[in-house]
Amino acid sequence: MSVSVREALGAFKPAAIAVGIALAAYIAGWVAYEVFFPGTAPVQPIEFSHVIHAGDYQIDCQYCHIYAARSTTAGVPAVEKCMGCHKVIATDKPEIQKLTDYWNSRQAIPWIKVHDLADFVYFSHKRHVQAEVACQTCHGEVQTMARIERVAPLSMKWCVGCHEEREVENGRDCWTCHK
Amino acid sequence: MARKKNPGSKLSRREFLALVGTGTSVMAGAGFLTAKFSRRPVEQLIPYVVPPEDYIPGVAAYYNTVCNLCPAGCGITVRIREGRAKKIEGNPAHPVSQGGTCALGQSGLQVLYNPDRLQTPVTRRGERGTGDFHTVGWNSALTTVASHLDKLRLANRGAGVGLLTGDIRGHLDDLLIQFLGLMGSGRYLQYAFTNPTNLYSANAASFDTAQLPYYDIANSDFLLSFGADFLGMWVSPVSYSRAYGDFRQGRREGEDKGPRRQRGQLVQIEPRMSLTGANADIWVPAVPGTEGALALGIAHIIAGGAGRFAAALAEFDPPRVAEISGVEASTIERLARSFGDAKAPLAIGGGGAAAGTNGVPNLVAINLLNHLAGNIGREGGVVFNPKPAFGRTGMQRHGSYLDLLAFVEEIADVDDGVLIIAGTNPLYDFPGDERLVRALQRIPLVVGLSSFMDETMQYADIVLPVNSYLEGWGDDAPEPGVGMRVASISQPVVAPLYDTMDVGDVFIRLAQRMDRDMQRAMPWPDFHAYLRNAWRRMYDKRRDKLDYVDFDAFWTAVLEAGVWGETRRASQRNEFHAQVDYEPPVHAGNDVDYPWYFQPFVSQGFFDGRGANLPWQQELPDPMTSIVYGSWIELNPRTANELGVDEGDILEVSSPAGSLRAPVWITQGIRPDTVAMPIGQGHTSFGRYATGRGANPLSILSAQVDSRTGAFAWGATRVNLTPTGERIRFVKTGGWSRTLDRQILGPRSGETQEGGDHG
Amino acid sequence: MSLIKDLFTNWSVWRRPGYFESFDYSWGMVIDLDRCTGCEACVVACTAENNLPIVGEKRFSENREIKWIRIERYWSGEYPNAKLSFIPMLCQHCDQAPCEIACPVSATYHNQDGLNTQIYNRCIGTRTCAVYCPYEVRFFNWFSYTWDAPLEQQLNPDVTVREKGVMEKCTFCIQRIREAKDHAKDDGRRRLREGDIQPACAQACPTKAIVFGDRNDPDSQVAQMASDARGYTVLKELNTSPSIVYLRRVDQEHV
Amino acid sequence: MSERGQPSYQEVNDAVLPTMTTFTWRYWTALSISVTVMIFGFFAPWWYQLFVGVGAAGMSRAAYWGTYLGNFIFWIGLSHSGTLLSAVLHITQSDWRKSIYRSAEAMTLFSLITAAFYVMVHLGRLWFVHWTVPIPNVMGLWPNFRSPLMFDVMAITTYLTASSIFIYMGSVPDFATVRDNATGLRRKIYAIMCFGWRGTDREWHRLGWAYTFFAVLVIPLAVSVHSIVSWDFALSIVPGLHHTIFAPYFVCGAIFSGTAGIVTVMYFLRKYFHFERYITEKHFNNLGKLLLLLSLIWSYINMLELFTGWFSGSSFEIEALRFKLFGFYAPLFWEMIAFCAFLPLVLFSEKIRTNFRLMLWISIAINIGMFTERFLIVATTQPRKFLPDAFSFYMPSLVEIAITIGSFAVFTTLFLVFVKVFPSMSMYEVKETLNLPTRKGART
Amino acid sequence: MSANIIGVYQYADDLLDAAGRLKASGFDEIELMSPIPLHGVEKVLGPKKSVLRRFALFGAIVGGVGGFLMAALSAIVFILPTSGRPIVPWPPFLIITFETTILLGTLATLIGFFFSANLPAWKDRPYLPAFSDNRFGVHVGCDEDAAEKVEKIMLDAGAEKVERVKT
Repeated sequence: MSVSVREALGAFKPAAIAVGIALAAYIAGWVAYEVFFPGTAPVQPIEFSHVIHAGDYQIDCQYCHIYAARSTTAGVPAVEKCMGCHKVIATDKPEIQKLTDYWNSRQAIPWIKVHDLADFVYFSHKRHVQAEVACQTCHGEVQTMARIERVAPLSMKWCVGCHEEREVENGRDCWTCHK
Repeated sequence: MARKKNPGSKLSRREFLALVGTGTSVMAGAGFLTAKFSRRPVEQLIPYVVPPEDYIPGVAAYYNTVCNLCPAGCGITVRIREGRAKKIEGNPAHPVSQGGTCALGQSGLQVLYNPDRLQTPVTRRGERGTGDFHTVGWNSALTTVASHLDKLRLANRGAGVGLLTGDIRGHLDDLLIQFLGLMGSGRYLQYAFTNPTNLYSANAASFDTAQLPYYDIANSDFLLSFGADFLGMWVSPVSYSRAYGDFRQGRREGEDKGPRRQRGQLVQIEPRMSLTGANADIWVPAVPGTEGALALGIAHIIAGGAGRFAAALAEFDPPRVAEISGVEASTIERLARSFGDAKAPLAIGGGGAAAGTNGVPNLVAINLLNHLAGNIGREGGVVFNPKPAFGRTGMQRHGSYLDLLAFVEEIADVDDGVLIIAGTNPLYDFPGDERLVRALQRIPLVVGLSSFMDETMQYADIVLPVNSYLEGWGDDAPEPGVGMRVASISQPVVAPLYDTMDVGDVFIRLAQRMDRDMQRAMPWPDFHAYLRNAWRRMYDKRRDKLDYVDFDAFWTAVLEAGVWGETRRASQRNEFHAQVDYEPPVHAGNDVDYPWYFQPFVSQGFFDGRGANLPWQQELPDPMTSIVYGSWIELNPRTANELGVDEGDILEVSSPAGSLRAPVWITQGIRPDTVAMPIGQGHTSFGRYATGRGANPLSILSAQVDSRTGAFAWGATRVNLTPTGERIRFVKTGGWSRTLDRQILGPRSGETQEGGDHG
Repeated sequence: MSLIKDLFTNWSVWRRPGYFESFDYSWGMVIDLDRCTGCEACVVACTAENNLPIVGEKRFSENREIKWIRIERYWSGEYPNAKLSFIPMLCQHCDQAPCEIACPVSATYHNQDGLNTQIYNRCIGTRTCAVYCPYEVRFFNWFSYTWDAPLEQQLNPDVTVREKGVMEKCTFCIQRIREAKDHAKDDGRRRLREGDIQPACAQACPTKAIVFGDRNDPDSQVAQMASDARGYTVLKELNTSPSIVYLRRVDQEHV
Repeated sequence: MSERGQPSYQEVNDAVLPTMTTFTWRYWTALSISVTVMIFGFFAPWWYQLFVGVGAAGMSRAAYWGTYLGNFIFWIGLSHSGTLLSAVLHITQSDWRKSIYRSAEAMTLFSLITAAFYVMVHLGRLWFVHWTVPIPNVMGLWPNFRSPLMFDVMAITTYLTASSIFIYMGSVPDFATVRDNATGLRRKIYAIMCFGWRGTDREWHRLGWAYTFFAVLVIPLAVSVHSIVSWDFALSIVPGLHHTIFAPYFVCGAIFSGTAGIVTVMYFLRKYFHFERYITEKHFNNLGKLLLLLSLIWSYINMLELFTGWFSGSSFEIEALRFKLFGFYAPLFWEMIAFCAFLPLVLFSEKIRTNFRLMLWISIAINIGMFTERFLIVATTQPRKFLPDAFSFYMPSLVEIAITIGSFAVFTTLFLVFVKVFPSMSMYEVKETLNLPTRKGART
Repeated sequence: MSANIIGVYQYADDLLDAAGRLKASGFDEIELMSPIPLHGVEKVLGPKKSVLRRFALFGAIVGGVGGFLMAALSAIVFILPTSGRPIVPWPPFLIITFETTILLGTLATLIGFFFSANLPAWKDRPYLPAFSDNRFGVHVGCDEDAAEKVEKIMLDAGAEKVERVKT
């Protein structure tokens, strides 16, 4: 007839172990998904490489993302834009042929959005470009990315933090970024 | 084949491992899946195949065009984002709207994006009126019509072709005339329930100019309005409202005139308080149809027995007028005095005053007041418009109710006649007599051009879907004019949503499908080209006066401005020469069986009913009652007591022509001997938002017409009311309608709010 | 630690009523009831600009309509001397707004432009602000509303479509203010000019009864009109100090 | 204490312990019924509401708060006698508390939990409720501690924690007793639950102190909690809610309904667990007096509220008052007055106070009245605020009614579980009230 | 190697008597066990004082200060002005302070209880189930050689029985 708590606890050891294992397994499964299917760097319909374009050939960002300085959206280049060069350049490459197919069938390329802000967020590329914020500040070292990857958390804290250190006018007012 | 174990034995090692294994993997799977499904769904970035030239995504573009939801012809500016119309705003440069809009005009977007729009041509399959249609291609639809017309034309029987439209102005009007001319037919009639036919002819009679003058309300200081709900939806509400603002409180800072000293005073004479009545300083409830007598009574006092009209006015001394109109003699004298003393008095007649069998005499009598006040062509008075920049005036285009009946019946009488109906819906806003329907039934081929399957289209054989006014080309010379010659172009602000085309295009395409000389006569590829040509001609005429390098520059400039024309107001004086006399109104139904005057009124949200399929208008609280989604009948509290009914009780409203049911709304703003109902609801076929909602007061009106013009006298019917015992709860925003002495409408005049922290 | 230091070093700032020494702009309105005819153009304009839902007859009958600006009507007198007065009622953007303290998550607060703002995506739907609001100008999304296609193509991309369970209200068309500031920056202007901004209601008003502007700027039209003798604020006794000044309708009995 | 002479320590154990282990068919039916009602009356409608939106409830413009908050106040109120009473009586060392306080505190706990449920049910976007918790987050945002609702969050969490500790610590020695009379797994569980309690002089001494501290802390807490709940309303400027009297009004009303609740619970414990020897006329008599006192205070404050409302002469207050007294919900108002102001007056007679059955009915009536009061507070004030044009009306929807009924089932279920886990009467404290077994005592 | 002796009594006064004698004869590791809190133990075994109150006080103070800081700092870390009130207003934050004071006060007291009452009993301790029912017991820890003496004292004081327990 013992009053020891530890001894009493002993009776629940197997159960505890079982639960522990199950939990571990659950977490492992979760992590596995994040590792094998990273949400931050999805596979795109065409293996477009910024390394070649922005890196090797030093093409200016706004040569393709034409609206960045004028509008809220930076703008994904129209298929026509791509074909402007790729009618002649590297036409033999399979990825380029994919592009050509899209163009011939007048289809838009269904790129997968990497930097996806919630609908209630108002973000203006124009303001940031005109404030001479480098694209890399938010988009990471794009010119080194064979496949675009999201490096910034794009969390509110992150945005506001930057606004603070740059002392943006009304940079902390909710309505500056929410709509 | 599970191995038998003696009960209570522990798991074997293998079983244990298996258990652990499965358990673990199941949990891992669960984790995997939760991770998968807890993630935000992937969004795609769809680029353009070819980048758009005319706009930048994410940046708004603004296009000027013309609103045609009502005949006023306001200039509007439409906000476009990513090629979609987002918002309609008034065009500040346009002399009619001057930057303002009305509720209906705002809802134009829902005409464009209406879920019930007709998307392809359809042809009738079942009986007429059953609404049983099936879709066909443009090609076959046009060919059918074209070949039919061609046959008639070659057989010189083109005269049997008739064209019935609503309000079509500008060069489209010319195009249609030309088309019919080529067909060898002159049968072209415009009919709109709200068209102020009587006002035209009254002005013709008084000042022999058949037009709607420009009422310079802004600069008037005493406004006497006989039934004209010019702040509601009468004729040109936005420009009148704009003027009213200045009439009350003078020009705003920074506008062309400084603030005025004298606040304009408004007196509204009408049996049922309209929106204008609510804003009036004095609301004078006169017996419906007796406004003329009242006007003459006032004239009698002003003229003071002298002048040209002494004889005619002699008998209209206040007591007699009071007895006719039910307005106390004292009030009449008061009004007369103030009208006489005012610097710039102005009398406007319309609405109920013009909607009796004696509409024209009433309006003439009211014109007399303006004449006596000597404000014709003067600032703050009645300014007559110069001849419009192009096109015919309403009087030439529009037919009265009788004209319409005759028109349709004639076409029905010629064998294989053709009736083309565009942009009007007579079967809705027509009195409850069967003649029109019967005539329609007899016409072999009825072609409809419309965006919606409305009541009239139900009787068409072929319905061709046309562009909404935001998708198509057109031009307009506003009517009533603004005292100067202006014109505006309406341009497509968005690409057509569906496979639709302009009315003009339809006829050009028809012509192209007909024989050679028809094609030669109408050579333009499309209506846009026609319009450009027309304007090029105008440009060429005035080239020396205009400083543009060439026509294209001019054209672009007009498109950008949305309006083009003079900026100086003409002041043309017309002499008043008409015989004034009072003609008592005739009402259908005797006052024993039908004790109450029945006054339908054009509702703020739906105009003549064309707004009823716009959800925003359905959810727009009626200004006077705040009721939405339904119709009602307005009773004076005394009337309600007589009938022993309360708010929401449903009444049977019966007239000599028919009967309907409507719930009671009790209001202080109506004569006890009068009941009123809003027009606009009670559609039998007008899309999901309008169909089968409320009742249509027009359907129980007897076919009374104006004695002079044959215009539909929609204010000349009497009704009887019988409670049905049923009741409903009104759907409305308003709760209580008394302030309970709370500081809501501000301190009483004279006092100011003490310690006001403002200013 | 630095925060704690901040707390005590700037104590006077944290104790200052209303926090702001002065607003950058203090957006305000003057509504001239002598001009207002109650035509309700403003109501539809607001609906169109701010993606207000079409709630349908049933919801409407349950008092669940959403109209950021509405026309209130008050009768006085009896027939035949009955009078009807209109007053447009919208969020008064009170400087001492009863609604603001109510929110447990600061979804509504007062910003540097003197606007009483509502952050839809922060709202958790306690509806306290609406209960505290004396003007009944806060509206709750009792359901998630949808638009019959293709009506949704009209929706304004600058304004979110609110989800169920979210409180919403008049924002003085803050998306237009933002856009105007954006353009001003493009033109290298530090401040907005009179007339840069017009809320949908003021813009639509055919009688120009609604005037919008910056009350900080003494020669702005609002500032001048607000000092009119007819000026008053609704329910002044509640001491909410609204940003909207009404000009009383002149009642002229003797014509 | 009881007419049949004192029970011995042994008898106390034998009276209480079996109530935890014996499962009668009556118990099972009660449990199954309440669980069913809980699921289909409470959780199912709630789920539906989460799915379609709060519009499933009858609230609308002007009446933005409805039955949910009414219930919320009611349950918070009900929670107010248990812990508070028990604490007060502990401080004042009145022995008669000892046989009833355990179940009273349980009542506190469970009605609090039910109340907490109602906060959730009320929310428009429950899935963001964690934003009201002050924890660092990716938004870098914090709750607004200036909001009365945050007072609520803090107060209720504190109250919940404190009173659960209070009831648990009070039961530790009894858990030990259970342990010593149990076998197998059950024994092990209780061995853990009682932390290996042995009843040494040291443990007793510390527990005594700790318990006193808890009591001292809980009393002001309990008072603050309902004051804060009242401020949710009083801090608004809504006519009929914006009253300085509200805090005392609520607190007193809370204790009132709570005490009535105890009487109800006591009746059933006594009847079905056969605690006749421990729960006696004395208890009912004392509680009866308390009820009487509270009812008098309550009526007084109510009169004050009405009077000030009328005397203010402001159109707002008077309209609100008029609607409350003579409007659509007037019958409910007068029912409340009848049940809470007039009915309790019969408690002046000791005969009635000591009549168990009558006390049961009276206590139930009082709680019906109090529930009505809470409903009226939300239903009659908001629809009559400031702008007559915005006047509206509030009528609960089926969902709200279902959830209201369901919540009682939630409470009952929790309680039914409780009586099997906790000794529903504190054994050691009852023993304390008996004479200490001494040789002297034995000799005489 | 020490011994643990438990004496079981039916009567409380016997127990106290026994405790007194044991104390007198120089044993200080004495525990009394009873189903109810016994009064007058201090008289026999000398006064007890516990750190409990300090815990409570400390917890309350920490709670108070912490609560106010939480409110104040979270208000200034992201400034959202409301209703023309200061960012750090007194009345609301005092309420928060009050609540947290109580909360941490209670929790600290709880910890203090466990600490000072030396619970939970992790290892096994000398105990007999009867002590939670209707028996009183005294437990003495002493050296092997003194055990006899202890038992004698206990029996003299009227113990029903005396037991030696392990640990």
